[in-house]
Amino acid sequence: MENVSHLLSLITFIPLLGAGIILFINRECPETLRWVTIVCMLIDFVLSLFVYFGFDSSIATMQFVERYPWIPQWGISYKVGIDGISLLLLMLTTFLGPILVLACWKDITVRVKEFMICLLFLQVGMIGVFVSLDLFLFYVFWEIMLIPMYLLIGVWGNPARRLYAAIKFVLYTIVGSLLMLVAILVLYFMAGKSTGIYTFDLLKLYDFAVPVQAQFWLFLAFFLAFAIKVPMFPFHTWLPDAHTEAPTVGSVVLAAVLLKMGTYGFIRFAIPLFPNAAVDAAWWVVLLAVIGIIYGAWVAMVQVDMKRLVAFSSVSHLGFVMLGMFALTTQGVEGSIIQMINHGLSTGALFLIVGMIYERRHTRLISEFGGISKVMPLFAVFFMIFTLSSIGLPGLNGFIGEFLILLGSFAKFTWYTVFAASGVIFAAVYMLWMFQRVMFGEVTNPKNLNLKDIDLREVAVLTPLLIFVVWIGVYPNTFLKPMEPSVKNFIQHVEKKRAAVTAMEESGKQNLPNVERISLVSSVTKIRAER
Amino acid sequence: MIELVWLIPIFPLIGFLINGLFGRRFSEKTIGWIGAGSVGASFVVAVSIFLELLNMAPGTRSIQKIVYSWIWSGDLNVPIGFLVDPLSIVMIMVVSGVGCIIHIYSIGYMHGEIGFRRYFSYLNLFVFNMLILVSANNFLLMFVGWEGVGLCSYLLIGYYYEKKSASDAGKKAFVVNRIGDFGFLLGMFLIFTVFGTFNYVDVFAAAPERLTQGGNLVTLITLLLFVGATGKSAQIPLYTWLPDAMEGPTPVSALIHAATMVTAGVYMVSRCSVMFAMAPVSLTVVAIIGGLTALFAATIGITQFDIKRVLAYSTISQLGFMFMACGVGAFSTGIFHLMTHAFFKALLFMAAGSVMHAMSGELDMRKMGGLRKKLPYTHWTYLFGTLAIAGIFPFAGFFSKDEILYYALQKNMVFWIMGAVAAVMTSFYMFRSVFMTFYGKSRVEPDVAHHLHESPPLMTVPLMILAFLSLVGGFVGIPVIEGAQRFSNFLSPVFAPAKAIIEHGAHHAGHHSVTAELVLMGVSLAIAILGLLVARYMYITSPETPGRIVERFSGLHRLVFNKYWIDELYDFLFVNSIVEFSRFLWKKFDEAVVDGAVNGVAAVVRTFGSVLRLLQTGLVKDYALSVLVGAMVVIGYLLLR
Amino acid sequence: MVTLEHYLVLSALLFSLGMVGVMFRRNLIVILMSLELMLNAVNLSFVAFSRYLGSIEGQIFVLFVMVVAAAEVAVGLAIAVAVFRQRGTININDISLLKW
Amino acid sequence: METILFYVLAAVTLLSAVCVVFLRRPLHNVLFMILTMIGLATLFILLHAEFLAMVQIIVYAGAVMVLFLFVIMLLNLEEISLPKEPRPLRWGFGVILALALVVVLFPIFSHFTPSVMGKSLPGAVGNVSNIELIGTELFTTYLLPFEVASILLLAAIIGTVIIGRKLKD
Repeated sequence: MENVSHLLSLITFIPLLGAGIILFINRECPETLRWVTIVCMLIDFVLSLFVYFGFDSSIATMQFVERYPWIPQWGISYKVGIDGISLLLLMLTTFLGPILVLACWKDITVRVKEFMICLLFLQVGMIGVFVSLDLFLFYVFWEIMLIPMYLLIGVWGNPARRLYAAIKFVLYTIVGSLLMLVAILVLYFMAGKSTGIYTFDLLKLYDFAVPVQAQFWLFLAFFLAFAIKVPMFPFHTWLPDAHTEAPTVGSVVLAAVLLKMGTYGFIRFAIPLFPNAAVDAAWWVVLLAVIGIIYGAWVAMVQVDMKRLVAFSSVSHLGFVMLGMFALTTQGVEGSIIQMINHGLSTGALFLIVGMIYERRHTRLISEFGGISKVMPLFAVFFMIFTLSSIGLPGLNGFIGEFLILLGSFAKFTWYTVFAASGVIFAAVYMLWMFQRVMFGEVTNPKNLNLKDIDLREVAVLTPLLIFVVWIGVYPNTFLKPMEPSVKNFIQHVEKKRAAVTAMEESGKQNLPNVERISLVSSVTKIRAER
Repeated sequence: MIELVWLIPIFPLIGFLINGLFGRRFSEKTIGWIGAGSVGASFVVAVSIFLELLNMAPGTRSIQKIVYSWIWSGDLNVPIGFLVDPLSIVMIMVVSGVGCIIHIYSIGYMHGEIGFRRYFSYLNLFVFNMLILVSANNFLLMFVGWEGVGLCSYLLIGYYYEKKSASDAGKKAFVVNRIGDFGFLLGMFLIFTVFGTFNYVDVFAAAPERLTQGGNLVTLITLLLFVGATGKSAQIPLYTWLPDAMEGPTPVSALIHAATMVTAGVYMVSRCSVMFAMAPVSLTVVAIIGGLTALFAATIGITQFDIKRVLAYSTISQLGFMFMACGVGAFSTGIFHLMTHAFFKALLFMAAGSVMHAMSGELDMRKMGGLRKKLPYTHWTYLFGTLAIAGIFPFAGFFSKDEILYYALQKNMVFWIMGAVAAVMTSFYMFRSVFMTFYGKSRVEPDVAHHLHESPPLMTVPLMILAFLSLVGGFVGIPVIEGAQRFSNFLSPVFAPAKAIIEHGAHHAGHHSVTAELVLMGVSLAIAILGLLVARYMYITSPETPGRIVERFSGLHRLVFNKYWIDELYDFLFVNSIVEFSRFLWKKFDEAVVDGAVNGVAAVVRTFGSVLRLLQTGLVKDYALSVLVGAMVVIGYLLLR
Repeated sequence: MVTLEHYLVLSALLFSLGMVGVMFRRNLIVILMSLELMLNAVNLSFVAFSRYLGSIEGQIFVLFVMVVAAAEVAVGLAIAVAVFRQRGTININDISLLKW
Repeated sequence: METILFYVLAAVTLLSAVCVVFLRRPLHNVLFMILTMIGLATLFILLHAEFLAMVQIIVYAGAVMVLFLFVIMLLNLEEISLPKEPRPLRWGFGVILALALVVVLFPIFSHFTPSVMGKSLPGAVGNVSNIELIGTELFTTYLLPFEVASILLLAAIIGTVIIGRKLKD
């Protein structure tokens, strides 16, 4: 069953190959650089289409699995594979690849070579995170993705506070991920000590029953790492800075894919590995999520900078995702996965749109604009549709995600869902208020008079996103069907393991006087002694 | 033909796509006729389905047509499906019929506007969403139409987007509707948790045994749904958006804010009649709110001078009547009044539109007067509309409003009083508007006066059609003569379960004597004429009396004229406080506290760093000393171990 | 008669004298010289041990120590010359640029 | 007789070492350093390490001290004799430090080589001469370190040349 197809490894490392090719291309001709990158991204996308159509959506187990021993002594293997949950996220990443390159065709003119290499490395990191099934491999890709993002914000951001924003972004993420690394190691040794085999393989670790007391701390560490990435309420302050200072493409990739790392991390690692802690901690996680929804919406309302507004709106949207996920009902989890895709599409598109205006007027202050829809009618149509999609208007994609999430979580957390649903109102308020101040009214500012409407390239960038926004809205089953078995399996696994651990705890209490304190050092020495 | 029910919404959608995508190349005429044609086509399909339905046995008149399964996640399976039953077919006919007439009217009215194409594509999109709303077979699809209609009203109100007031009004309408939809959404979640499905047929069939009669769960569901209805149909708490919605072009007000969208709330309440019947508490709440709104809006209507604002408040008040009808359990009467109201209110708005056209945009009644001679057709059609809405005998309004008062009386005296007072005020302010615009001496400025012209036939013909309908409309539901209640008989199978629950609940069966009914018809006719006479006295015979009354009750007048300062109250209570609080949240909390904490940690690390920096003095001697001390320590440790 | 302790005491004394020289003299050249002194003290103990243990390795090590000492002095003095030429002073406390 | 010779030589070496450290003028320091070197060479002879004594005198006294003299003359450090040591107290601290060092060093020696302690000077090691022994040992077991030493010296030479050369400004 394993090593049958090498598609996933190909998809992950083709951008790396592209980066290699780019190294040899002369710096002076950016056109060829861009063409090589976009071709490489397109190949990636085509391959991922093969994966999508080859994906058997009736079984819940991992597919396209590849497993090669990497560092056998420590049980680290290069293991990749996808199931219903990560399939869509993988498609989103590969789908956005070419769009990103097309979007920054004219935007990036300085140091094009390094930019393209950063973009390709970012792509490798992101795809790697979504496909890896080995905790160690996951952590490697998780760190790989940081550096290019830092460079994207730090080098090509707007010169005002880009360094502050870049460093803040990196530090925030690294603090979280270091805690996660510690948790991974503790889990690794704990599993090794009790089952005898030391391995980072995710599926084996799924079966290992972590004692409840330890589970809480490990979950907390994983929670912090992913909550920073999501970003959830108290850890979100890096997002507005990172977005306002990043170049257009940078903030699109940041919003569309990087934020999904956090939520994907929860659904793949944090909840299944520590189900007891996840379910016990569900109430305050959801509390933070709901606070995030309302807080994000309210603060977005009073922003003066368009990008910061959209950044805070993604805090609010991802609060929904977390609410749906921790409800642990089929609708809730499926809604959260679909909402991840929707957020990627609509917020990514919104950032592209803000980028387009920024390209023309070099400012993002809402007060600078007014009456743009008369000057740029086609642009107004696109902007309107994506605003409506991000408000969650039925018939477009936002509604499907939000409705499923609210429906799924209503049974479990009734009052939380009521407050979360009020977030839908505020979403309409801040988006429409911004849309009105930018697009409607007279053309007050003379500079806005002669803005030219969006050209063919920009239309080519936005139309694919538009197609999917409408497709998910009108016929979401194409996306809901593949994830159905995996989501059911995910929920059953969490229930089954939770029951198993609680049962073990009860029986454990009778005979073992106390759970022997597993000290890290002693187990490390034991390994060395073994070898 | 019923199989092709999905054609009804598809036609306007096709119209929208054609006008929206390729409209740039078409001339105004073609765009107009594509728009009107598509709505007309769905009207024709609707009528043919209506006829087919007629010759089916009354009991079996409820067919569902599933197109495809829209959302399928876990045990939730929401199909795109249409329900054809008497209630939905009536609504479809009203929407597409009046819609088609309004489309034809707006070809003439919008002639020469720059955004002609955009206007017609939005109008078609609106009719598409409205048809989805009324013909859906499950709550979720209705919610899709519900929000789609909200979106189109946002787009159409904000049609003149250069004007800030227009885009503000559009935004306000959307947000207030959204607040209503919030309640509707919560109601739907409750329904799903209780029933596990959204389909009407299954939900209403399972309602009696799943929900306890009069229990707080069913009351909660129905109240939440009613919150959605108040948002959409502009009842007491959430009505503030409708008067501002007059910023949009007049045909828009005619279609959306008179005939179709605002009636969505009444349709939803009557569709869920079974659940409402099971929750008497919410029924009374509906009736009370309906009555209060009718009364409250009528009082404001009296003092307004802008002709469209008068009609807007009259719409709110008439909707109040419809809700009161539903509240007292007379759902079919509510729908009947809805239909007749659609006819004459659309007529009134369009007539006001042609007056505005003639007066080149002037809306203030104080600058009008004596237009009778210049605008004969508009005058007569407007008069027909006013007679209908006031409830004068042969006109449609008389029958529907009288029926509502009749059932209100049966239910409770208070409702009848509220209805009667509101009826008096309705006829007063309607006739006031007629006399101020068409009769009396002309107060028109000279330059406006000289090019006063009657509207082209393209506008006056629709007016005449609607005038005829508002005359004939009432005969469908003549109360007294046996068998003449064709309208409510037609609707009875839909409301039979609800009526059964109410009868079962209500301890005394209403004595249905013919004489009482005749007396009541006389009383309501008298009410209407009373309003007419007072208006005639005030504005024809002695025009200065309104001035004197205003001085004597100046305080009261100012209060009512400024719409009880409700808008300002809402802004102060909700809008500004939330905006201020979020500004505080952003500036103080987000930047100071959270960011402060992060930067604080960085500062602490920096201070530690500078302390450590002092160790590096740069002098070789110190380094040598530290080497020596280190060596000594190591040796000491080795020795003493 | 002369035992190993005598030599060891002498080399310890010499070594500590060298250490004092390095620690407290401010002239770079003298520091280098006292460094040399310390190295010689070590040589002395090497030879003493090789003598008493009867094996020749000690003396060979002395040779290598000398190699190192010579190299070290050469480079040290070159630095001293360069520093003097650059900064005009040989006082060790003035040469304290290498700090943050 | 031998012990007397040892004490005399030890005293001479110690005194000159003290002068090297404590005298103010660098010239005196160099001269006394040469005296210490010679003292040590004699001690080596006492310990039957004749070859080392010769090498000590040639390399240390001859080359290294001459280098010091050369540098002192080159930089004519005489005129800029450094100001008087500011705080005599530091010298006191220095002496205490020295004694502490001796106290610490002594037990180490005894700890590691108990067998040898306290025995008197053994006789001469066989009839093979000292230099022959060193030669055979050096070029057999210690060949690699010997080669490495040569590379070290090469590096030192290059380093000195580069550091010392005059900047072409």
